[in-house]
Amino acid sequence: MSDNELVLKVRNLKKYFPVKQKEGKRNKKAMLRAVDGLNFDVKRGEILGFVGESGCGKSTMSRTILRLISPTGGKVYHCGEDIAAMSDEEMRKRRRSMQMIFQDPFGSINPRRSVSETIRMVLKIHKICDSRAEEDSVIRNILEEVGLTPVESYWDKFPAMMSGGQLQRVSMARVLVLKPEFIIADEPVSMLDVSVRIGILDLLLSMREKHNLSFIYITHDLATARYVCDRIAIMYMGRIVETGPTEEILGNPQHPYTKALIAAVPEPDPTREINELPLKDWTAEVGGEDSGCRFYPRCPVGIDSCLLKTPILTETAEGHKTACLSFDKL
Amino acid sequence: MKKNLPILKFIAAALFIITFSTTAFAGGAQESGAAEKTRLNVAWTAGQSLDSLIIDENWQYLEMGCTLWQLCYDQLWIMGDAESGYAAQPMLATHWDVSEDKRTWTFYLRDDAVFHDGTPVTAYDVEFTFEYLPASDPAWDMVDFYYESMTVIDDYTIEITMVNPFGMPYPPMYWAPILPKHIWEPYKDNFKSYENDHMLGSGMYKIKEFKAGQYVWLEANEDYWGGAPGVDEIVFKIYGAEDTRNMAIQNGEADMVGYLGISPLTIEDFEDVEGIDVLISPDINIYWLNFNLHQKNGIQDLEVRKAIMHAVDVERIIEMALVGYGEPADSFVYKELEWYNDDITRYPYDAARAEAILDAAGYKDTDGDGVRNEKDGSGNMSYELLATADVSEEVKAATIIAEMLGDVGIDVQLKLVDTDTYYNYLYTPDEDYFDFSLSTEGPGPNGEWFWDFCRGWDNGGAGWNTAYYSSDEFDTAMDNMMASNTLEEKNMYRKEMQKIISEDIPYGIIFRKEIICPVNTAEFTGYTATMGGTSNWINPWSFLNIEAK
Amino acid sequence: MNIKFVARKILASFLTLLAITFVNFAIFRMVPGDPIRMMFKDPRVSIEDIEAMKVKYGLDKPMMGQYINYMKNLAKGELGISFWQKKPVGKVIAERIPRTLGLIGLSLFLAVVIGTILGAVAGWKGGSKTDSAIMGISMTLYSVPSFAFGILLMLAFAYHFAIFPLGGIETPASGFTGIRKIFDIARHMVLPSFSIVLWYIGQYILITRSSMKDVLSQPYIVTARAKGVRERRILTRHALRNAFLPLITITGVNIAFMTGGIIEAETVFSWPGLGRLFYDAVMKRDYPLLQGCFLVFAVAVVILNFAVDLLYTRIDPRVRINGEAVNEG
Amino acid sequence: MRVNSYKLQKAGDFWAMFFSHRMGRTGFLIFCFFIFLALFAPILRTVPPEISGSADRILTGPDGISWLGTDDLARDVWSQVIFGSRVSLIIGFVTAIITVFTGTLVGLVAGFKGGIVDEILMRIVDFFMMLPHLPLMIVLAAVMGASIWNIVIVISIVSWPSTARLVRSQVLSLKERPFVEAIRCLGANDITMMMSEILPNVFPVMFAQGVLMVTETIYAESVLSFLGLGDPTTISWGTMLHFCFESGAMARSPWWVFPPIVCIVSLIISFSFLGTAVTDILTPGYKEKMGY
Repeated sequence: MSDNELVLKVRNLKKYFPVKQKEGKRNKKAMLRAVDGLNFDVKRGEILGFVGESGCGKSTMSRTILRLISPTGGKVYHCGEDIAAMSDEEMRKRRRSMQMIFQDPFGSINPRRSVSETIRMVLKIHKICDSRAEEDSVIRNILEEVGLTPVESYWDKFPAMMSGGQLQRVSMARVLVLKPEFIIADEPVSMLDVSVRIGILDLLLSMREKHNLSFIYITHDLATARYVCDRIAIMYMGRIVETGPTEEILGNPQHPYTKALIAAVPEPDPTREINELPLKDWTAEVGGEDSGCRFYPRCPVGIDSCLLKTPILTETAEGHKTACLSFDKL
Repeated sequence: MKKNLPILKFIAAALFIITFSTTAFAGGAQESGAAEKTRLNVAWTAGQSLDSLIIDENWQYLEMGCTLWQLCYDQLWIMGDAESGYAAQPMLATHWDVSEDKRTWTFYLRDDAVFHDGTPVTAYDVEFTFEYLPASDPAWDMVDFYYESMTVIDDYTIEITMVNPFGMPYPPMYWAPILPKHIWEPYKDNFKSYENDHMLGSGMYKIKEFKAGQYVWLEANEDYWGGAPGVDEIVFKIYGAEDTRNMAIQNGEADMVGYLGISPLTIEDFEDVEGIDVLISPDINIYWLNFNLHQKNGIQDLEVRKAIMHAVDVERIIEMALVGYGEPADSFVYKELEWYNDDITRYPYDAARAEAILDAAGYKDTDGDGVRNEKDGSGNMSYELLATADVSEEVKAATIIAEMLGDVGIDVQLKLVDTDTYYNYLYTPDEDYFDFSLSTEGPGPNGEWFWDFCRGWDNGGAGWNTAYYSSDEFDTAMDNMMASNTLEEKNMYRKEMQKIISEDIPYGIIFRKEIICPVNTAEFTGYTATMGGTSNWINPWSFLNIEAK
Repeated sequence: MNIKFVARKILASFLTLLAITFVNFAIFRMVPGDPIRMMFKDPRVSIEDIEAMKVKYGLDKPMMGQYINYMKNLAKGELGISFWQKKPVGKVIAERIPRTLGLIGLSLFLAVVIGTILGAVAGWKGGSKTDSAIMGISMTLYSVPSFAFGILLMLAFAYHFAIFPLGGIETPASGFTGIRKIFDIARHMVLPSFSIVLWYIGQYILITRSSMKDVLSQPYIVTARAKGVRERRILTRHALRNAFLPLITITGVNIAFMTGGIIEAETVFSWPGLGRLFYDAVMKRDYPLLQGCFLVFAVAVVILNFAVDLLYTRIDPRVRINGEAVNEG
Repeated sequence: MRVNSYKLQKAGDFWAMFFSHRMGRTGFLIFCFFIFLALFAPILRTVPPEISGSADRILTGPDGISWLGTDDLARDVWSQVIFGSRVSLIIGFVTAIITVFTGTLVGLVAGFKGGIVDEILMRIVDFFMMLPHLPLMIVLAAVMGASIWNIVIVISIVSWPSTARLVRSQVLSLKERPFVEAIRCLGANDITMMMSEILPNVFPVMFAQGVLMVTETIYAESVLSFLGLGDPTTISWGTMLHFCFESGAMARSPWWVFPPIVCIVSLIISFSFLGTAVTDILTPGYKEKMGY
């Protein structure tokens, strides 16, 4: 596969945060390994889902990829170019093609700007249009595209007067107006009413169809991931523990953590027996050891060597990789 | 609220008890403690107060300094009051002789004078004083002390030879405290290194207690050679502001005010007060417009100065700024004195004439903005009038002068600064901080030092000469006056000098205030009003003559 | 108490002091005109005398040298010689400090006590008529300049009713000793301290009221009420204690502000303290003295701020979170 | 002060809440009264305030000719009061603008840039806040000389740090808000982010600070004038007081001393009221409590 087909290539991406930790009477400096050695590719037109509990490093990963925060180590290539090597100004321009939709539609839109002004602001930042009339027509088109119709009734509305679903459409509009190649959608529906979620997801999918966009779709919710994703990566404490095509992962999970996640999805059928995997109760400790499996303290099937050896992703089926030393024992 | 009320009540009650009990206690104590002695309370404002007894220029320039040392020390002779025609009066010196050339003066001291510690006052103390006091730092510097040699003839006789012929009608060596040699000897090279806490002299009063910024408590020197004074104690009290000081007089907390008297605006407040009389005397200070001839503008032009003098309505200044308590003046010499020249050039108020002079001299309003332009058309006649912001009357006078000059087309910007900055600017006319200023000084009847104001800069006159004035004619007249040794000759030159100044107008003399002093006449008599008020630097007489009724 | 925290505070205070000395040094080099010439009242002073004086005061050296000199003298506790009083500045100031401290102490005590009580009442009775009355009064008091209070008090109680003296710290030439002297001084203190108190009281009322209201809306007060704790106990045990915290901070922050009231009151009532000295030094353009007074004010503010910081950590457990284990919070 | 900008989307809401706030209304009325005086000063009184009158009208009490009496140069006190309101308001506003501008700039840069820039700027701010204000003002005024613009400068030097600190704390919290990150992600540069995203949300703090500064300036000017460090050549309330104290006739001319004090006090009160009202309205929960 040529680099051109790969919209995003992430290699050994790391982001550590320094934290203070108590040890007896003294403070010890330690590192919180929020993202710890990620490797993955995103193909053109593909939607890659990242699934994991909150705090597993999904959001840090997305911010690191977009260089909103700088990585501790590793490389991010966008269309074959290393974004870490770019100057601030180059990066600013590059943002036109790498975008993000945020989780909180209420907070991520400036409350002081109306819908049209919110989008116009983006046009102005990148100097996309030459005249105000042109801006108006671009804004009108994009609003129609994201389904905020009739456009006039939304034109002058302020964020506080709109619902979460509508705001998320505004968010999408202001991203799409830049005609990006690649978008990270960071839990775009988690704060919305269940009733409007499907609409947003459908919009996402139709955008993919229309513009051949690539997405990273971040969620903690397997159901929405299944609905939109081509491939899924399961994250646990900054590492990918299992990755593969969506149906393969959900239908044939290998990693104990994935199994736990799937088991935890509530079933609408009350009569059905819940196939629960007993995870140990454990509070994550920041820092931790360099080697060994991070899931070990909670793992129901862990073996001694899990403590010593860091599991690496190993292909178990076509495109299906798992990072577990004991998966074949299950 | 219910729970808190008692606390509030308690606080209120406590405060009430504290304040009123202290009031009653302290107030009552004061009366019983001080009843037997007669005490004269003199009220000063903080700005005039002496806050250290260290001998320095504050004894010469601060009003309270001038007054205080005259009470604690004796001088060789002092100037008489108005009744005596300001004639020299004996003090430590009972009489004096002068040689034919008016240069060698012999003073004969009284033999019954003793310092507060009992040591007799001798000619050696006088010699010591005049040798080291003018050399102290900064110098106690007066024309009176420019002597060539001093010889102590015996314990009570001293002969002093002056550099220039001196006097007529006054002897030299005026206005300096005679210091006890045995106390000051160790500090003779630096008088300021001695704290002088007791002001030990031979004067009529002794320091009982001195509190900087609060009060000075003087008690009578019972052993004074002239007999004990008429009151047992004098207390100089210091008040924060003029208003407070005035209230103190009205309340009976104080019996007279210091030096400068009260503002004429407040005179009505004292008129109806029982037991208070208001004494009014002509001021020792003379006010003038000080033209900076160093400025390269119209001020340099005599015609402009003439016009300005014509444009200033002195009567109105007196009416407005002094509420009528003042009189016009036209010379550095007081009208009362023999050598006042009646035949000088005067510039009566005449706005039309002022405008005519300016028009004729070519200062016309060429750009039509209502302000005249300089002769060469280089801009408006816009001048800065410097005045001190600290004296209300002077601010008002300057304001009115600016208004009046505005009426004849000269724009005047007031530059009101604090006194120290004012003098700093004034005494450096070559640095051009001002165009003209409202200035004042008090020459006193024995005002020989005053002519230095006009001594040309090129002729060694820098210093007092604040007008940057230079006239060979004047300098010659002044030298002649200094060298001459008869009163007639001196007076001839003095009149000539007045005439020259009135024609050249480096200084446009305009008015003289009146000093208003409210005094407690119910309990005391003997207040002596002279030129400059009931007490000032030439007049310690009130304190010497005061008596309890 | 956390040693590191204290050490950092000490270092910060020290650096501030250093910067203050520099500002203090620099401001007085900006003086227009020639301060040495101003020292000489006699204009005939010769150039040589001026130069000699410059050498004496070290003003002939370059700026940096002057600053080093200044710091050296400061380290020795020498603040120069007052132009006006001709005494060492340190000595002049030292004499005034206790008088000012007395006045500040009394005023602050009264202001805090009365202000806190009224403020607490207003906050407790939030929205009531009592509240609005106290609020209105305090905002008005807060808006009146301290010197205006001084003048009004003086006109009323020293002039018209003549209950209190017109000014000063004691009856001049009274010769009082012992208890009489103390009462005499107390009597002189009443009006100046009240002119300060009236002004500060407004501030303290406003602060206590708002922090009281803040505290009252906190969940733990609601909980306490729900549990049926008696109102008085809520007020004294829960509300007041926590409402005091911002009061201490504000006192700390406002210490810098407090010097103002002192200068005004001491000037109106010619209280011979540091404020009056400062005012006189300004009026007489006595730069060494002015410099010395300013330094004393600044140092006092830094030290008091430091003290308040320490006090605050003692009282508010949250500040100690980095220090020792917090169990009582 | 906590300010919640969510509640400020509609100007109309704000003003409606403002006018229903009793203090806001009162303060605004007093303020308007003074603005009216300042604007129409020449019409309200035809006597120019700086021209002296005739000698027989020196220090006369209020009468038909001079509604508030005359001063020691027979100048009309009423016209001085109304013309003085111009000077007082102008220096108040100019100082407020200077301090708020400087303070906001410093606070914005410090809060936004963070790191060493923040550290340095905040140490400077701390230092200035640590200096005793009135003594510093007095010293500066004494050193710089008496002029109305020097007073503006002096007060500005002393007052900007508190604004800087408040703005910085606002910026720090705003910086963490998602919409700021979002706009950065959309490609905005630092200047755009500061100016178009953060600054508008700091306006309420700036406004409140500006109001405070106006009052502090008027107050400080009166104190400096009282201490004899005001500008004696410009008529303001402070210089009126100054002349009154200097004349020595304060005790016998209440009509001269009270009007400027009353004006100073009521203008400060009006601004305190305005400030309190704005603070109340911007406090989270106020809107809900009042039922908007």
